[in-house]
Amino acid sequence: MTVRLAETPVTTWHNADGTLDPVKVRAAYPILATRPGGRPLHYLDSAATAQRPQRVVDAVTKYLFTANANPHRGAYTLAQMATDGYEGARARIAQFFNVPATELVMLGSATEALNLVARSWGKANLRRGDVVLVTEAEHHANLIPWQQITREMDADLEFIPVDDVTGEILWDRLDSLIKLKPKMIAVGHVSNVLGSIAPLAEIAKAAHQVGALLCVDGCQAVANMPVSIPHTGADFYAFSAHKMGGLYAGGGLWARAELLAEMAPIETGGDMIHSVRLRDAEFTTGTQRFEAGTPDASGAIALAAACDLLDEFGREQIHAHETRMIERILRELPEVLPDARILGPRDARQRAGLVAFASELIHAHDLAEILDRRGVAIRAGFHCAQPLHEQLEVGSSARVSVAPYTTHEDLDALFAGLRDARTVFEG
Amino acid sequence: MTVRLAETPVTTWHNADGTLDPVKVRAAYPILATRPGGRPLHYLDSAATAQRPQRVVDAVTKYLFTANANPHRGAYTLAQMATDGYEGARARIAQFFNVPATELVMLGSATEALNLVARSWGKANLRRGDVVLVTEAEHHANLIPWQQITREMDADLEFIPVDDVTGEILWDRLDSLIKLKPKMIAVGHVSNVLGSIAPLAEIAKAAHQVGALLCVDGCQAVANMPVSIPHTGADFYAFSAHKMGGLYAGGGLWARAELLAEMAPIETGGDMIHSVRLRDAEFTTGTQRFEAGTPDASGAIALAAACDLLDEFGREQIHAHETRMIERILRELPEVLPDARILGPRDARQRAGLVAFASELIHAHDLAEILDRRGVAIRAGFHCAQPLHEQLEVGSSARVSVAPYTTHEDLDALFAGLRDARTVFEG
Amino acid sequence: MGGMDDLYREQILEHHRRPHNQGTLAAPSISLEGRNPNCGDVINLQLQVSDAGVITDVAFLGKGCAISQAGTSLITDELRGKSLDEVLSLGSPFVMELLGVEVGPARVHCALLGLETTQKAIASLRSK
Amino acid sequence: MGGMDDLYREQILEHHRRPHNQGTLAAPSISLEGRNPNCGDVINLQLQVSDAGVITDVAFLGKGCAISQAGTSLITDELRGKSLDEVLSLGSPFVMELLGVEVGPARVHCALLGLETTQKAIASLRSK
Ligand SMILES: Cc1ncc(COP(=O)(O)O)c(C=O)c1O
Ligand SMILES: Cc1ncc(COP(=O)(O)O)c(C=O)c1O
Repeated sequence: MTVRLAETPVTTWHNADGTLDPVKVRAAYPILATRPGGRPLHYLDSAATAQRPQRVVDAVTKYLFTANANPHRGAYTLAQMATDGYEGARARIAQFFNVPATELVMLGSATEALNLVARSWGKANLRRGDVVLVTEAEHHANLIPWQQITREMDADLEFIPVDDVTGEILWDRLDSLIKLKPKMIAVGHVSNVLGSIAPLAEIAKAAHQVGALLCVDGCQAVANMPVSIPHTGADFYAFSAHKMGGLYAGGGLWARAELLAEMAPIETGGDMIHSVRLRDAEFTTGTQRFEAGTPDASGAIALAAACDLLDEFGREQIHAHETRMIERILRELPEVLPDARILGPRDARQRAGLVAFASELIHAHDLAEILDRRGVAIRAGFHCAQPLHEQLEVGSSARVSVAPYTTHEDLDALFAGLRDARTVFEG
Repeated sequence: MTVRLAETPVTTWHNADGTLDPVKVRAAYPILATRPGGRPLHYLDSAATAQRPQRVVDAVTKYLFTANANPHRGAYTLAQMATDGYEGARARIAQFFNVPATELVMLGSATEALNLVARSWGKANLRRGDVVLVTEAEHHANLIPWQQITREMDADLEFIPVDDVTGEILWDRLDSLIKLKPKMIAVGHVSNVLGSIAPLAEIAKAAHQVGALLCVDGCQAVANMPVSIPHTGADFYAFSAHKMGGLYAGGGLWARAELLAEMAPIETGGDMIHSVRLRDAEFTTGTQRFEAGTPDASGAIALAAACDLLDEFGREQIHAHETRMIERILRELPEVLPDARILGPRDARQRAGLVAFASELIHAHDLAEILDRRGVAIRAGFHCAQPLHEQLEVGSSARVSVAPYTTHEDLDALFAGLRDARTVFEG
Repeated sequence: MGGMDDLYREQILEHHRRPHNQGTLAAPSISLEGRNPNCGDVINLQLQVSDAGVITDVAFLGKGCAISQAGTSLITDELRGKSLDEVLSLGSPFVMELLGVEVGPARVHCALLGLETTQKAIASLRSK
Repeated sequence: MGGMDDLYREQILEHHRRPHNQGTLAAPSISLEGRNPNCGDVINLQLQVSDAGVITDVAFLGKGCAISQAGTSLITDELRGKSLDEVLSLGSPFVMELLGVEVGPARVHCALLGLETTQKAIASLRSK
């Protein structure tokens, strides 16, 4: 894995002043030059899944056609190359997050990672009446596993509320909620509907003061802003590869070695054992204990290549670029669609990557369909955060999300499409 | 997905007499032309992971660069293309196994599939004293999950034994073991150490007569012989994509719709819900209920392309070719390494895909290392079947596995390497 | 923007803006909520059914996309006087004809919400 | 076959065929089984330790690959007269030097089985 820290921006992707140039960046993503359905592609749904760089596919191809074998178990050259590829990728991904590779569990997705925390840590540590605290804005993947395990253990699930009107998460309620002495606080780093960045350092401090652990769903943060996991204060940190430009399969969970050591594996099988007898098995230690079955070497290599590229772009530069895009959206949206109710903070600097809104005039699905006529791809629905929509009494919302490759032309097309929609629905 | 049933063999891959020509087949697998460590590659470890065809990588590339979006949830053209790609792939894979797409749960691996059966079906159906019956030869992935759930439910795990000397699974013991009235019989379709094909029809009959279900681990069968799941008599059938030429991530579980409908999901999150409130959730129906999180569209597409290719080769033809290769191994091995103890049946027609053996003279790891000097890649160890090795009192075994692309040159190199090893160790 | 007028033609928009049969019934034989998960489309549908198994009245209250609300408005216009069996035999083509447009696969569920909820209501009425 | 003679040179094969210090001790201070999971290499190692913390005798019985058995044979030859602390300070380079060859990453565990089991035995002796 080549590791290039973009301290001096690589001019391939940057303007002379060091800012990211999305037009240059687009060259790295072949799909952006295609015309799905005969229309140019204005992809504004990277929060659902990012587009894949050529580089990532090339890395996968190269690995599969030069080094492919079952990692970890081979006594021959190719198997060693496969092991080096897989473990090298893990090391690169760990470095991206500033954590030791020995603490990075490689899994199939963020969903799997969050389920692992809830089911393994939860089952071992939650007792009757214990409290798990989440926000009302959580993605289903960071909500339902906690619903399930608190029910199973007879523990309580409590909520940090959102403001019913603005949609902002009321973090100041933590002061009183913390008195419930939760054992776990589970929050998204960036809400996939509100776009808001959680004040993790403060939450961690509050959590740790009462002995709670902090589990962070990092899905919407990791591709949009610099994330050094140790600096977040998290005890568990989960992410998905496909939101970063890796393949669909792939994701991970970071936790301190001591925490991992105390956790029982949930999935059992090959590659995670120390020794097996007919009636019992002893599991291995470290991250491998949670990685049952054949490791997803090509998925890990894809993600490592995606990390390389994000670092070449520069994560500060990505964040700055996206903030500029979001500023424009927050500024122009109320002009183009006056009845749009923007969910979450009005200040772009409190956001990362996305803006969701709802309109009484035009339902989100109709909007998405009309935008699609101009090749503008946005998401409509609950975005896997149905309770949040109920709290806000919003039937469904339209979500625009941005990426390093988002240009002003994309936003021009978005606003033109919004005007179309208004024309249609105002009749 | 193009579906071509190779009734008249496609001459691209076949000899004039309709048999598979492995030399032609090799052209489909770029890695086979490479020279890892400067030596030609004689890959005899396809049972661990198959090599990937160009076609599979091309299908992934094409999908990612023309249709990539989050399937299932999009109201725009590209998302519809992604959904079509994913669901089309599911349909193609289901067709490969001759099952309805609505009964094929797409998961990350066979390990995940078998864990799902044990944990979901097992948790709902096993009671104190109930019996689960497995063989002593099971892969850890079809053993440890049953160890775990029987322990949790206070049920009993019982074993169909192997013959300590020949290593053959003593299926005739089923006559008496069935009197234990097991609730579940879980067996490998083809043993990944013994190579033996399980008599599934008879096992299914015996199982169903006492009301037991049959869970089949198909990992080592699906790429090596024709498998029509309904004809096996299985109630659950699990497989892994990477053993078939797909990507690492990917695998599936087939079960009848009624069985799936009764099972609770194990992993929870997005895309598997019907509706979610703050404190509870209602799960969706069908296969999707077990597929939490973003679907692995590129993995499914890779596997569908792998199925296409296997069908072009012809699964009868693959099986016939591999049987010829195995016949030669069984015939020549005792000549070249007289102290080799072959594990499992001596008749190639009772096997699929592989031969494992142990030698007192040369430990399997030493053998693998010496073979590697000639570029011959075989596996040494327990092959994730440690209890079997203990039953057979074999410290570890060497496993040679074949594939559509295995040639006589590969076996020539194998035997030359075995002679090298004998020279070294006989001194 | 070719084709847009297809799906969002004036007739559909009219039914969306001012759905027919909006409201509630005094003494419905059956009330049922229909929802599109992942969508937010929701309708509360009520049927009045005669002893002979004929729909005599229908009303609904709903919220959601134009296609779901127009689809429900259009189908409810068709229900009165039809027998339960007749309604059960209606399928997707009938709704598409009412809408006067072929709806893409991602929106089929929206278009069918009204019909499917009606059919579920009939089924649950019969299983009473 | 270049390089083969490296790993499987006569000295290593000799130690594999006829390991030194093979057997058991009459009254060991500590006995420990060492295993390589996924491999099948196993040794049963015994140490005799004086009150002063010096290894006075060692024996083992083992089964496994040439590298694991030769590695154990070679390291056990070095133990007598060494203090426990000295042995604990030994690392992988020491074993590689005894073997006289650099072992590839996939076989390092085999080569180190003897040393690591010895060090674990010392640790468990001390924690008694
Ligand atoms: C017989 C058998 N069962 C299960 C598995 C597990 O497959 P996976 O590691 O892809 O989950 C394998 C392969 O390792 C196998 O050979
Ligand atoms: C905030 C958040 N959490 C969790 C997930 C789940 O990720 P995945 O579907 O990759 O498991 C997503 C994406 O869908 C997300 O946006």
